[in-house]
Amino acid sequence: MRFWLQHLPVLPVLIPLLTSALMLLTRDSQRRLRVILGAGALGLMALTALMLVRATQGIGAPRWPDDIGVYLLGNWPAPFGIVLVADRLSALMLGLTAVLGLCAWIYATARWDRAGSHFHPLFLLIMMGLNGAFLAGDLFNLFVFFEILLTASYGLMLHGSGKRRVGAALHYIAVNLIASFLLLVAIALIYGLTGTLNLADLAVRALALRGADRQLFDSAAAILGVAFLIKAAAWPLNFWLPNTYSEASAPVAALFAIMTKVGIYALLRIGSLLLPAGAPAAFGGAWMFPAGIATLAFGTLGMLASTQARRIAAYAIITSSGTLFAALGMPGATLTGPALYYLLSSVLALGALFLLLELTERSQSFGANMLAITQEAFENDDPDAADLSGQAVGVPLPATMAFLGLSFFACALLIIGLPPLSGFVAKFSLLSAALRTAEYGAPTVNVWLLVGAMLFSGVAGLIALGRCGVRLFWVPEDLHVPALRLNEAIPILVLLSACVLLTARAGSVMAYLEDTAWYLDQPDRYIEAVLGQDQHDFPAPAPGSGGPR
Amino acid sequence: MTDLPLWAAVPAALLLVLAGLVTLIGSLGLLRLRSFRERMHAPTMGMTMGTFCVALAATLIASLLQHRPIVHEWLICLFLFMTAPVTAILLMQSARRRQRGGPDTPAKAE
Amino acid sequence: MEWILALAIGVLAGSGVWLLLRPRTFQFIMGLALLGYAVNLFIFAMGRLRVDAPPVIDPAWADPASYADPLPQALVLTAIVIGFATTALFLVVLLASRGMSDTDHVDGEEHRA
Amino acid sequence: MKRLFRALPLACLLLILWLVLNDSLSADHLILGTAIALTLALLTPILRPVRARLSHPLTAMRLAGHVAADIARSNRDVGRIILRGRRADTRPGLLDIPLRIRDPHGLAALACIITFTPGTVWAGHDPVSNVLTLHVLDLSNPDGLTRMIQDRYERPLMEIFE
Amino acid sequence: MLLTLILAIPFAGSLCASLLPATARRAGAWLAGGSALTCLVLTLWLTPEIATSGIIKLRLPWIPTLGVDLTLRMDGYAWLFSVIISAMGALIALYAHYYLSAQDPVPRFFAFLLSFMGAMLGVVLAGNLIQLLVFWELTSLSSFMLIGYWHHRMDARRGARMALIVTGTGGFCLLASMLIIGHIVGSYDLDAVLAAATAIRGHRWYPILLVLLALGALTKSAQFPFHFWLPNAMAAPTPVSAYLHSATMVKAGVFLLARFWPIFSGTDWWTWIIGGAGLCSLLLGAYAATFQRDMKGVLAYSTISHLGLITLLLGMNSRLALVAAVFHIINHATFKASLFMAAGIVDHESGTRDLTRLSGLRTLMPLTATLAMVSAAAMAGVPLLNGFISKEMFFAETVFVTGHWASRWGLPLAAVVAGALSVAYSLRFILQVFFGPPATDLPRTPHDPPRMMLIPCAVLVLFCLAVGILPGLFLQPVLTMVMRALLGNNVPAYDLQVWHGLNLPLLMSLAAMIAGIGLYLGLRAHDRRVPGQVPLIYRLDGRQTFETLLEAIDAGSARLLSWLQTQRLQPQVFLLVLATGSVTLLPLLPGGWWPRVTLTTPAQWSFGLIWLAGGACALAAAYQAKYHRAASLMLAGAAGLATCLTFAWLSAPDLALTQLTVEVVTTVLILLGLRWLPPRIEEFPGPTPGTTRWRRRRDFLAAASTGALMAVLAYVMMTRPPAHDSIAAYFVQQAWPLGGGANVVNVILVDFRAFDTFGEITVLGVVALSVYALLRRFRPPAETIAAPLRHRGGMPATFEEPDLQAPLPDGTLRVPAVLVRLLLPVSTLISLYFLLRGHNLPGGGFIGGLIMATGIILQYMVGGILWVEARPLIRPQAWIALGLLVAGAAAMAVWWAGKPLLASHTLDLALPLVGTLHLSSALLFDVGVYMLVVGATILMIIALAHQSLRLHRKLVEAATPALTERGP
Amino acid sequence: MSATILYWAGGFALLCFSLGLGCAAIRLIRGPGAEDRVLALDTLYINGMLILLVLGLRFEAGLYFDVALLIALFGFVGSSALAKFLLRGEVIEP
Ligand code: NA
Ligand code: NA
Repeated sequence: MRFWLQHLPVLPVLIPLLTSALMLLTRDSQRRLRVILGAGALGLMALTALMLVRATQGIGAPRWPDDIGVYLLGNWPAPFGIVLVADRLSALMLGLTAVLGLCAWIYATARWDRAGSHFHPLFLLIMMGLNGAFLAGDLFNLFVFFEILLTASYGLMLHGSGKRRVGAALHYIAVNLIASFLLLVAIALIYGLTGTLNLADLAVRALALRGADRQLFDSAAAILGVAFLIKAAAWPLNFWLPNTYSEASAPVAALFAIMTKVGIYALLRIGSLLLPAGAPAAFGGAWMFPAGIATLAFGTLGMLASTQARRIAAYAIITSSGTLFAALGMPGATLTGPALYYLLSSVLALGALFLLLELTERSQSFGANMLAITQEAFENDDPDAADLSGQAVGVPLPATMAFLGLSFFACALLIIGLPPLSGFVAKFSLLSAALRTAEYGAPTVNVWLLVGAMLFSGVAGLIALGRCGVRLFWVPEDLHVPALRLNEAIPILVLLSACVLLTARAGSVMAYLEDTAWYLDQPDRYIEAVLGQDQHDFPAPAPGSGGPR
Repeated sequence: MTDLPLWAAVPAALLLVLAGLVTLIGSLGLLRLRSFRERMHAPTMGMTMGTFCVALAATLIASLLQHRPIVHEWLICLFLFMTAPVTAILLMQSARRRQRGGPDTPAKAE
Repeated sequence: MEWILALAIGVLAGSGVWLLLRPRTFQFIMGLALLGYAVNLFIFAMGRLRVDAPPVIDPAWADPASYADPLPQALVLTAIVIGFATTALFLVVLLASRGMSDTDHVDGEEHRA
Repeated sequence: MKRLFRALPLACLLLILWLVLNDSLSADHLILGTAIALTLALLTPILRPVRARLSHPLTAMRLAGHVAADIARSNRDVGRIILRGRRADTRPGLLDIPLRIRDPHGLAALACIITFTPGTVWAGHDPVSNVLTLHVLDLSNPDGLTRMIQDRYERPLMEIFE
Repeated sequence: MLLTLILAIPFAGSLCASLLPATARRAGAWLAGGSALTCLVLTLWLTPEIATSGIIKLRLPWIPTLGVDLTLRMDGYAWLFSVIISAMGALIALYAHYYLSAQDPVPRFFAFLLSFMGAMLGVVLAGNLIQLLVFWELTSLSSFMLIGYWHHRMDARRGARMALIVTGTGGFCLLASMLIIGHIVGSYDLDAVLAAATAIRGHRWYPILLVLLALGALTKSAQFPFHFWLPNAMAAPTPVSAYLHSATMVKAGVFLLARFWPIFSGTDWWTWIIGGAGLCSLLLGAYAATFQRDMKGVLAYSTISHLGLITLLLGMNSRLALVAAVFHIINHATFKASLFMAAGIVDHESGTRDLTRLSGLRTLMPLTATLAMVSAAAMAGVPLLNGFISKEMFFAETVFVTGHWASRWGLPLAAVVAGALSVAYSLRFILQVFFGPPATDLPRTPHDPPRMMLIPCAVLVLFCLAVGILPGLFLQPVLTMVMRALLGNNVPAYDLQVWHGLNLPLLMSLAAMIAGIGLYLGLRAHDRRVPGQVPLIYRLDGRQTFETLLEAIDAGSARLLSWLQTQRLQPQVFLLVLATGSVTLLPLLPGGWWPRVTLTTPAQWSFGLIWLAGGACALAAAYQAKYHRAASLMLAGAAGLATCLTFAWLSAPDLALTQLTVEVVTTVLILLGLRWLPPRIEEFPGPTPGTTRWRRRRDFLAAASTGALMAVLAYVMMTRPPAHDSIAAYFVQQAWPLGGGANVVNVILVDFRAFDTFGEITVLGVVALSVYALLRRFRPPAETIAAPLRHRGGMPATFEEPDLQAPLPDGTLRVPAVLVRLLLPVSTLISLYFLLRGHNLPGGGFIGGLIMATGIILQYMVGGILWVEARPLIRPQAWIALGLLVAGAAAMAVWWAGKPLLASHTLDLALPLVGTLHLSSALLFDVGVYMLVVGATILMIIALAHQSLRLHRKLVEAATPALTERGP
Repeated sequence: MSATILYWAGGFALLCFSLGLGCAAIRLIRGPGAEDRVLALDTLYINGMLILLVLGLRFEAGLYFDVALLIALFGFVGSSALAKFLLRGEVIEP
């Protein structure tokens, strides 16, 4: 056990990688084997994430100085080698990814994993990319993990094929490829100016930059910021999002709920590290707040203007991004704790919503077009591809409609921010923290802007989701009860229960998140943990006692 | 380089100059010759004489500097020799097919 | 040499961006390729230019000043491979889109006058 | 055992290639090279069912000398034509040459020689009539060219490969 | 503890009810009634304690960091409401049991009803503002569900959504106001807030705070101008209307206003906003009620009016008015609920609620008629009924208004007018339904309902009578308790009596009564002519306006959205370029970064020439890409070659090698793709030439600026001295001693930064898998299918399966095949050469893998797919997997040596002859890279190439339909 | 002395090769036929390879040889794939 604990920070990357490699040794038709492998891997990832969350709180087995786990890859000391850093924020995001990923994956095993080749390996690899991005302590390594998660997301986005989906994927890929170029250019510039890639080291060296170097560094940071803003769906760089998210297959769209948050995570992470040197514009600096308000307004507008449920959900993603930008970029205030709470709540809720919407569409008579798309996904030219669409019909579960209706209701509450669920707690905590800034004599116009925008977005959500829910559940006369499988219902239930848990335990969760935020405000700890790290020399496992047999 | 005796440096230099000239003329042929089929012949100069000369010069210099025979530059000539027909055959076929019934039909040897 | 390389980067990037702004999928993919060259050269340039100083070291003489900066080179290698991969993927998506939508417009439909 | 024996020529060739590439005759390179060369030579027939049988190394060397000389001469000729440009009174054209050589490797070698000689390009080969079509930059002496190819290249190649 | 139970029981009941089977009607009713009664009993149990100690408080921590706890707090005021809510709840449960039909999903109804009851109890018991808000919104939500209970009806859906939007929006405003209060007071605790009244009133944000609070309260209580949702909510089943929309939920607004009365009242803002809204609602509601055709419509508007009355009282800034308001809250709850029940009975029994159709029911359902008449009389303010007393108190208050003459005269006048109207609509309600000739064309023949259904109504009527006759006995102590809870020790002196003597209010009452009767008689003609139409204001239809507004929001937002976003890729890319360019320039604008002391390498002519050619090719590639794809590909390839040469020239041999091999593979890949891309022929009339020209100029400018920017940045960076103590120095110094390799780049790739490499090969693998997966569902453009046939000069449209046994292909490819097959062992050897020496000299797994892959691709090119694949060859997917596993194994092997992942480990084997064999885990890692690169590259190429094969087989199949048989 | 001679000779050769590269680039840009372009690309590769060889001589570095070797071995792949595409309409046939 101790043996595994030593390597805890690297496991979230290794587990999915090796499992997907094993999967590739099996054939696409050996689905059961792949499912078993996937379940094992995702379960282990969830376990690892849990242990990391505990470890970064100072609970449990690996005790790290400052509760920050630094893993020196290749045993090269920072800043020369690559490090993985597990601090509270990373652990939190890993946990969120694990929960969301597990749910989306379970959902997919009902039928979507058979709508094309290689669903399972791709799914695990996107998880690997996400986990790696949250753990990366090195700028270029962050880029590499971004690429992994993006390429896997391209594959998953295309999963199921079909005209509209491919069209949406084309835009998605095009925009993200350009964003990748921007990342590369920015990273290169930063290396050229500071001579380092390690984030902690970068934070130290950025302090020393003067004059022209500083100007150029700011330019580079701006490019970096744009790249992250694209991924985080800031207006006006987010036009790719609505189509992408509404055309992706349900489990993929659900998993994508966390994709935009990776961009926000990167902004937050780098922004917090660069804070002592003066945060560049996009990283919690001058533009972030206005960009956030604009994004929030845009998302709200989109929700109002959309009639199709999935598009509403897609715009809700934008709204959540906007809220987070605005909160994180709020001048003169640190709303990080509540913002993280909001992030958790909105990712879980939106994930559940995307899963749910597909089930709901199945009950609609006017959802015939959706059915057609699904049919197209299963259409088969290829004699080798296993066509299992016939099996993919579940049995009607009791109280299906009540379950769907209540779940939709809960999702709507979470997204709108109505009581009693965590969406409300998130909104309330954000606003109350924002108001607190008025005490410090900060200009209150920003506070009012944030309050107004968030309340307005709530009202808009009420109008849009209300209409959507009424149309989905109340209007149709011939609402036929959809065939639902248990592994489609359970993930939704789990995600929503997680939100309920967030609500019920709001006090302790919020305290934890405030602590997380506090650590983010103390980049010195992170820097010291990374740069002050001695090379590991783990004691070798004693024969017969240490490693697993 | 300074260790190289003059008697070797001069021919090596001449070989380099020759290689440059031949290759340049060959490439110039791409511009000066009128039809594609004529142009097909021009670049071969660089591929053959140009490469030979450079390889010879390199062998000369490297062998003298390292006091042992260094021949690996000739691998390049070998590979060029082996691979040259592949493109040429396909390209010529393509050009012929495109101009089927064009100006020139094969002449017959007696 | 610096200005030549800078100009080269500029021309490649300009052509690439021009193509990215064009409406046809094939133009876009060529734009990606050209921009890829520009970006790779750009990253490489961040190590400053060195002629005749490849980073293959003589064990007896490991003075960093006498070798080209190896790190940008390693980064470019990664970037080249990733660029290759994404080009391949985009190509296939482009083909799939053309097959399904009967047009090679990036939007999957022609915008008529 | 028979397979191993048949693979030997190629293996030798590969071993030589390996040693030249590594520019070394040290023991580890010899051992590693032999291992790699033998493995590859044993695996190759899977994708290369037709094997070349080589003989008459002396003829081969003489042929190589001829080819080198011809290449040098053709380079001079073609260079002159290019430099003269319009003024050069050349008659480019196709030339059919009947062949006797049938061995594919021999034909391939002929193709290499012809392509590698400036002024001539392989323009087609009819497997039924075994007629080779060439494109020639300066077709002022078709008979001479035909004879040269038949006598100077084809015959030695037949000796070597058949 | 009891407080927790009071709150928990309804929710628990709701949960139980939701789990009941749809047919369990009786169980649902029992559950609801039982829960409500239990709550009532528990509340009453607490009465002595409230009466003595004033407040019972219970605190459960929830989010302590934000000052939000679950505080249950019961004082006299909350007690009153708890009693109303639970008692009404019990009665309604009984009533609803008989009201709902067998087709309705009854347990669901009771589940929602109970959850509403819990929410409402939560509102009144909340001791924390945020908690109050939570329950407040819950009441809106459960109301939404209850209004939409019969969701197959459009009016129900509309009404529900309207109520939700209006009250929900109000809730958001309330949230804002609570936040501000919390900000001012520093706490959300109700007691703390109540104690900070002066601070709140004096705060500069007081006006906005008040507005927000009022928005919350007024929307909830259906006050002007947000009253319109209430009549539309009448689509709900009548028990719901009786419970939520008369007795309890709509009272939440006035509950809140009264609760905060000590804090907020006493300012002009308060008077104008609250009093104004109340006055308007009072008059407007009464006026509209007079003309309604629907029984429930009359009641709904009268509810608006009576709530307006309460609001007006609250807005009058007088403590006695507050007493009157609270008193009327109680009274209105009793008589209005009983009226609703009566209306429901009529509807239930006769099948209609249309006042013009109903007539003379007095004889058919005498009991119902009696009950309805008493309650209606209470509503009209007939003496000896509770409505009379509260109305008297109201009149009295209006009389004592001081200040401007308009209010001094206007308010009493308005009061009389409203009174008259209420008399008129009450009269009309009773006379139209129960008197006159018996109706003949009713859907059903009505008769009195089961006794049990009448009991709730009767209980309420009895209460009206009791309070009306002996107000002091029944309500004086209660009211005192409530007032003490609200005002502390400032409770005004008042006296609840039927007879105060002949005074001005009594005269006003009389006047109103007479005027009301007159009004009823006068309006009968209008009623017969256009039944249900409200004169003068019938055009001001709240519902219509609301729906129009919503539609306008939809349409407007859609239009705005289409302005603010684009679905097209080109503008998106343009925006991206623009955004990036401008943010990059922004920090550079102040200038001063142009290099002065420059670091330069002497320029060389040849290098310049290479880029002259390369740049020209790049530009030409951009120019040709639209119509001449192959040409563009070649031109870009030339630029790639220039890049490769640059890398080599500038001391980066590894890059040159990689660039070269990637270039080759990319070319083949794109060519494979081009086969499925039919030639471009402009077939659609594009945008107008002018637009095109403008767009091109714009794009050109963007492209040129981007290029210039990148060139400038590159130049500035290149001529700047490198960062001192760059981490690169470490790599150069330690590559040999610690990394064990002379080629620093490779040591970085497989050792120092091997993790990046691991990630990067994963990317390659992922892409290969994605490409493969997508191509499994590939559908080629029709015109490309036979394209290669054209090239072969009109050969027949069927394809012959190639001869798999033929040693060499026939035709043009014969000679190339001989050469290329000879090349395979050579290229394999060279790939191994580059792989094995990578650590010390340029090369490595990538380059080796790409060389190997190219060798294999060449075999496919000359041999054809089937010929090559007829021979046992690699399974690319397995190679990808093995590559990852080998690299992973190399990375993890060191775990057993107690080192972290990817630490290098060397093994020196002493062998005879050779000496020591130096085996490094880094080399094994590189082998993994090699395998993956081979696998991924081949998989992509082959997946593309296989499309031709699939298509050929399809064509053959189509040509010979008889043979269409697929193998198993 | 030897160094100087060789330096200038190498420089001259480099100039010639890069001029040749320029000629090929012009043909590549001008076309007119696709075959012309393929041929020009092939020529570009040859010239590039020669440039690398001469650079290797000038800098006395064996590293350039590897790149040149690779061009010699695989420079033809791109052009022959293009040629086959022109000839047969697809690069890899069934
Ligand atoms: Na030739
Ligand atoms: Na290592």
